[in-house]
Amino acid sequence: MKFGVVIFPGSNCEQDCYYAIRTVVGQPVEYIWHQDTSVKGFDAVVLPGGFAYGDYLRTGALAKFSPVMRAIADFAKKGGLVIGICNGFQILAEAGLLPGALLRNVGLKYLCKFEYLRTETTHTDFTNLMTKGQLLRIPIGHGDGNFFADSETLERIEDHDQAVFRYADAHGRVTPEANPNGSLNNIAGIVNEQRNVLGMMPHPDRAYESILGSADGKLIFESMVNALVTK
Amino acid sequence: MTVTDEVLTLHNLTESEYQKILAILKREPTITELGIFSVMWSEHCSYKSSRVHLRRLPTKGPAVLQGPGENAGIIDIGDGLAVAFKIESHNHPSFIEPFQGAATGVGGILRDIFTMGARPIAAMNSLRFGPLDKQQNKRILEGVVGGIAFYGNCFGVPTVGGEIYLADCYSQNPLVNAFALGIFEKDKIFYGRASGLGNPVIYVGAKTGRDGIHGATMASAGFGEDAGAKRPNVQIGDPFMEKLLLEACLETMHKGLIVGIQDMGAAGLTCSSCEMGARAGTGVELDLDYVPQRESGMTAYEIMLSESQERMLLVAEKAKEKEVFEVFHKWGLDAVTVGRVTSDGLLRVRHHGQVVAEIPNGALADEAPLYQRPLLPPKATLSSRLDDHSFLDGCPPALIETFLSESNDWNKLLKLTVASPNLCSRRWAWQQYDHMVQSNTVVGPGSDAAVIRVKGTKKALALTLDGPAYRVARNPREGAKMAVAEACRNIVCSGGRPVAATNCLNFGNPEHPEVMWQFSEVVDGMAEACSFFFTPITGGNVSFYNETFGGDIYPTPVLGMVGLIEDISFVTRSSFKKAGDSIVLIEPVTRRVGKVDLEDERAVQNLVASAIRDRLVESAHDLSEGGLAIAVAECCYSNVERAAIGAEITIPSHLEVRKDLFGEFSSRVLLTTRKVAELRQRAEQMGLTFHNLGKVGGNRLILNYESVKLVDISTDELESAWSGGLPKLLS
Amino acid sequence: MKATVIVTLKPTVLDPQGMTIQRSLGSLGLDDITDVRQGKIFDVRLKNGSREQVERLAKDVLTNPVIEEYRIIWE
Amino acid sequence: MKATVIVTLKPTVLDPQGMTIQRSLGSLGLDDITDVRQGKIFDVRLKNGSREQVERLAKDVLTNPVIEEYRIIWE
Ligand SMILES: Nc1ncnc2c1ncn2[C@@H]1O[C@H](COP(=O)(O)OP(=O)(O)O)[C@@H](O)[C@H]1O
Ligand SMILES: [Mg+2]
Repeated sequence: MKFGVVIFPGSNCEQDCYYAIRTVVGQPVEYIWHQDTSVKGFDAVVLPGGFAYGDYLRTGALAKFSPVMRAIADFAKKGGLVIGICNGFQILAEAGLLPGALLRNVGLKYLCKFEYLRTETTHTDFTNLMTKGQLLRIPIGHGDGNFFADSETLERIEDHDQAVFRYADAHGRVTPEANPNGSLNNIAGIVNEQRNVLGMMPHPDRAYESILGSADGKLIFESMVNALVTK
Repeated sequence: MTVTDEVLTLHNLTESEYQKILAILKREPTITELGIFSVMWSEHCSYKSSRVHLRRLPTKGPAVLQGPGENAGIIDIGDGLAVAFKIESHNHPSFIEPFQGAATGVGGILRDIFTMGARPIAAMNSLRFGPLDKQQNKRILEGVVGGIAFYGNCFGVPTVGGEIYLADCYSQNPLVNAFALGIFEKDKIFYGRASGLGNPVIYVGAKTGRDGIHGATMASAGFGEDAGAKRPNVQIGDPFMEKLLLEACLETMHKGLIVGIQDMGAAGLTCSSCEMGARAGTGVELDLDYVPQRESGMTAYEIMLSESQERMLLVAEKAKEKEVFEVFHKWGLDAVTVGRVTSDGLLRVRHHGQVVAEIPNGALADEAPLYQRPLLPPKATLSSRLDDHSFLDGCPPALIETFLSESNDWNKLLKLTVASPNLCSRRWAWQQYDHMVQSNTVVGPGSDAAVIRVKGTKKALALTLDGPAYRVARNPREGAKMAVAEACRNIVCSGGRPVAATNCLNFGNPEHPEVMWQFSEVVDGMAEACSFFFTPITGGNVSFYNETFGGDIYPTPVLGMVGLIEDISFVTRSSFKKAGDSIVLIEPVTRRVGKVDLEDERAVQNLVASAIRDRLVESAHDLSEGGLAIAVAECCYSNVERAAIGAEITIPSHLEVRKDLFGEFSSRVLLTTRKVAELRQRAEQMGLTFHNLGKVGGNRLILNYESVKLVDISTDELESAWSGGLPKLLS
Repeated sequence: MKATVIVTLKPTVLDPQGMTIQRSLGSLGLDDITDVRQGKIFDVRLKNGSREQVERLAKDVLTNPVIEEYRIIWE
Repeated sequence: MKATVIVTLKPTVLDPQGMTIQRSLGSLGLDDITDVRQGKIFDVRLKNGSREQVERLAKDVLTNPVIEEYRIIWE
């Protein structure tokens, strides 16, 4: 089983993902260069956080044109596992692999802090080791994480059980106060309809060892391994 | 060209400096040469007023691999690894344009680190502003914090700590000091040397524009009425470009393609080329026609003096030029050969086929004038009124009066105090900084020192910045010693051993004898304390001319201390851990305010260090501004590991209640322990005073004084006053 | 040849920046201003006067159709 | 009444955003586009047609005079 972590110019969490997968989850992992035109040989692809192309136009906007994105779209269509974390989520949304868009945080400021996420569905390749309603403590670090979709799209996301994580308080309540960035329905992460592409703003790659404040992020990578093993 | 007095004044050169130029060149300089001399001999680049003093700082030690003189200092941390670190000021640019000034300050210090081959793994910053009742100061603070966040977050370095301090003297002259630290294998260090005759000199990174021309000379002159007129084109930070430069530079280094490298910081192409030549004893020949330019019609003068950001100069082996280009192209960057290394020791600059400058590199880099400026102790000093409670300096007068007179409602007083400008939470600022990227942050902003683990080892690094400006203003020599003592104490409380330091010396006008006296005193105090604690200074920065309309700022040394934690299991936080833990105060027998006894300080630190190593300690917090009451409150607040927690303690009476609660006595620490007797025995053996104050627990902070319950307040209420302080001041 | 591309949020999309500016206006005495919405503008220069490239630039690169719309002003 | 305030970087000031966009266009086949500079635009609505308030808004709030300049388009 092989994980691939994509490097775009301006990515800056690729080493965190790499380290989390190799050292903590214990799976082989290699980097994928954004100019590559194929992701053959990989079982799962990670789009890491950072500021691809500086996020200068819009977050994720220029990265979606990288040659590797065409290969990743094919890979996803064939059922391959793709996870986009933070900037990776923004890129997936820009590329149309996930619905919606990520707007500027309502507070207009970049925010780096721990959040509680409520697991809304276990029927994905990323949450199969969790229980429904399980709370995860995972940090965010973004200025544009405010999830938006038009009302029709949002309805479809909810109807199809595509909202995977919501921001919650310490007791698991999904409240406006627990929403750090203004995301619609407190959405912190979604999957596509096929349920093999996940985008999430919080960083499981920063919460994989208790010394970092939480190891809850491991569950997501381990769920992916679990999904690949049982497939 | 005729060099008139006016031309010299514009270049901040004195008549005698001009005579020296004539003697070196044995002819009249061209305008380009005059520009080159003016920036290289500016205070900022040549340290002409400070060098005679800086020599007194201790710079050597068993761990020091590189002391001052290179882009950053380097220390050995074992396991074949080394860390490079340095602090730099970007004060004047941050006053003109707070966001971009601070952003480019961060960019500059990061370049200093990766220029040496190290990957930046941590950043911090020390900031000073005027009080926030003035709209302009709010704008500057918001801009500076925003700029630091913008640059560091995009670049991908965690900003793990720092300080913000407000006082009147910074109103027209904010201070922005940026620190960065990088890690590498200790046999992979790169230096800024242009060696190897005939080797190509390669320019990489952003194109050159008319940005910040005379930035270095500007940083070497105060702001007066004509500040507006002196404004150069503001430098704009491009963190994305810098991130690409980082990756591409490190790749060329790891592939062994280059022999020397230096960033283009202050004085741009001029400084990087002549310093690289001077260090290697070679000449450098540049042809400016090849320099990538963003604006049309730039003169040689402008190209040589431009301070456009995100540019580097490298020297490669002749045979590897092509491979260097390939690496940069892979990262989407331009790389252009703009010159060669020569044997004649000259910086020779051609433009449009003509030689426009020809100056010995050594003269520029090493023969700058040196001044032994007059020193004079100032007649009037700051009043002693706030000595016991220095945090009040910079607070609104009404708050100061209330604090000093209120003696009934101690709940109210404590709430007021925790929310006061210099004690309230800085979370508003550091939450905007990505402090977790790279997944090494064990202790982020908000504790005594930040702690970064070193992947692949069981070690961690403890980092802190300290600049007790009020103390230094009151007594420069003692204040400087206190800065060192506090920095070391912060490291020790985090479970580490202080190893080495860098310093940023922010001062007023060096032509004022009082300022030079302060400077000299600070250097002596720092030298004494750093020698005492075996923490050599491996580099730093001097920022003079921090004045506006003739008023000098406080003498403001900022110390960046790096400590080593041998085993990550020693990492200790300042915050209380668990209900039931005993809270103890440890202090020297003699209480002192505004000065420090180094032997006493060492005893306290030795006790804490050994107690942590022997697992006697649950938490450790150094007492500083606001004294015991504030320290206890800080230990109660919520953190990444737990919600807010309460405590009940009885404060031993000594003098009078206000001083016993809030007095800022030196060399004190607050520990929690589950082994009171053992800890007490050790402390007393070492001749220290030990007070068992009380216990952690509940959800209220209760402070008893003798038999009176002075404070009884819910920790949530206290924490919200504390964390709401800064947002409220800014709203 | 030059063109200007103006990209604005769709009217149905919340504009936190504009709202924040709007909220600060009362205290500045600018209370006649009832609404502010922020957008982006791109000044573009092109070689061969190929309008089609600017159209593609605006549509495919500069605009995210989920949240934004654009217009082009030719000079 | 409506007005549009356009805020752009002064021509001599570096625009990393615009440059990054421009540099990435080659690979998209949009190579006729030789220069892109990014700015901000504010669509403003006002009650009493007091132009003076829009001028003040543009000058004091929306523009950073150290690096930016503005123009107003009235509708
Ligand atoms: N306060 C100081 N203490 C010790 N060393 C200093 C101090 N200020 C400057 N230096 C040293 O002088 C040298 C020149 O510094 P500087 O001109 O700031 O470097 P750069 O060109 O990289 O900005 C550096 O090696 C620096 O470490
Ligand atoms: Mg340097």
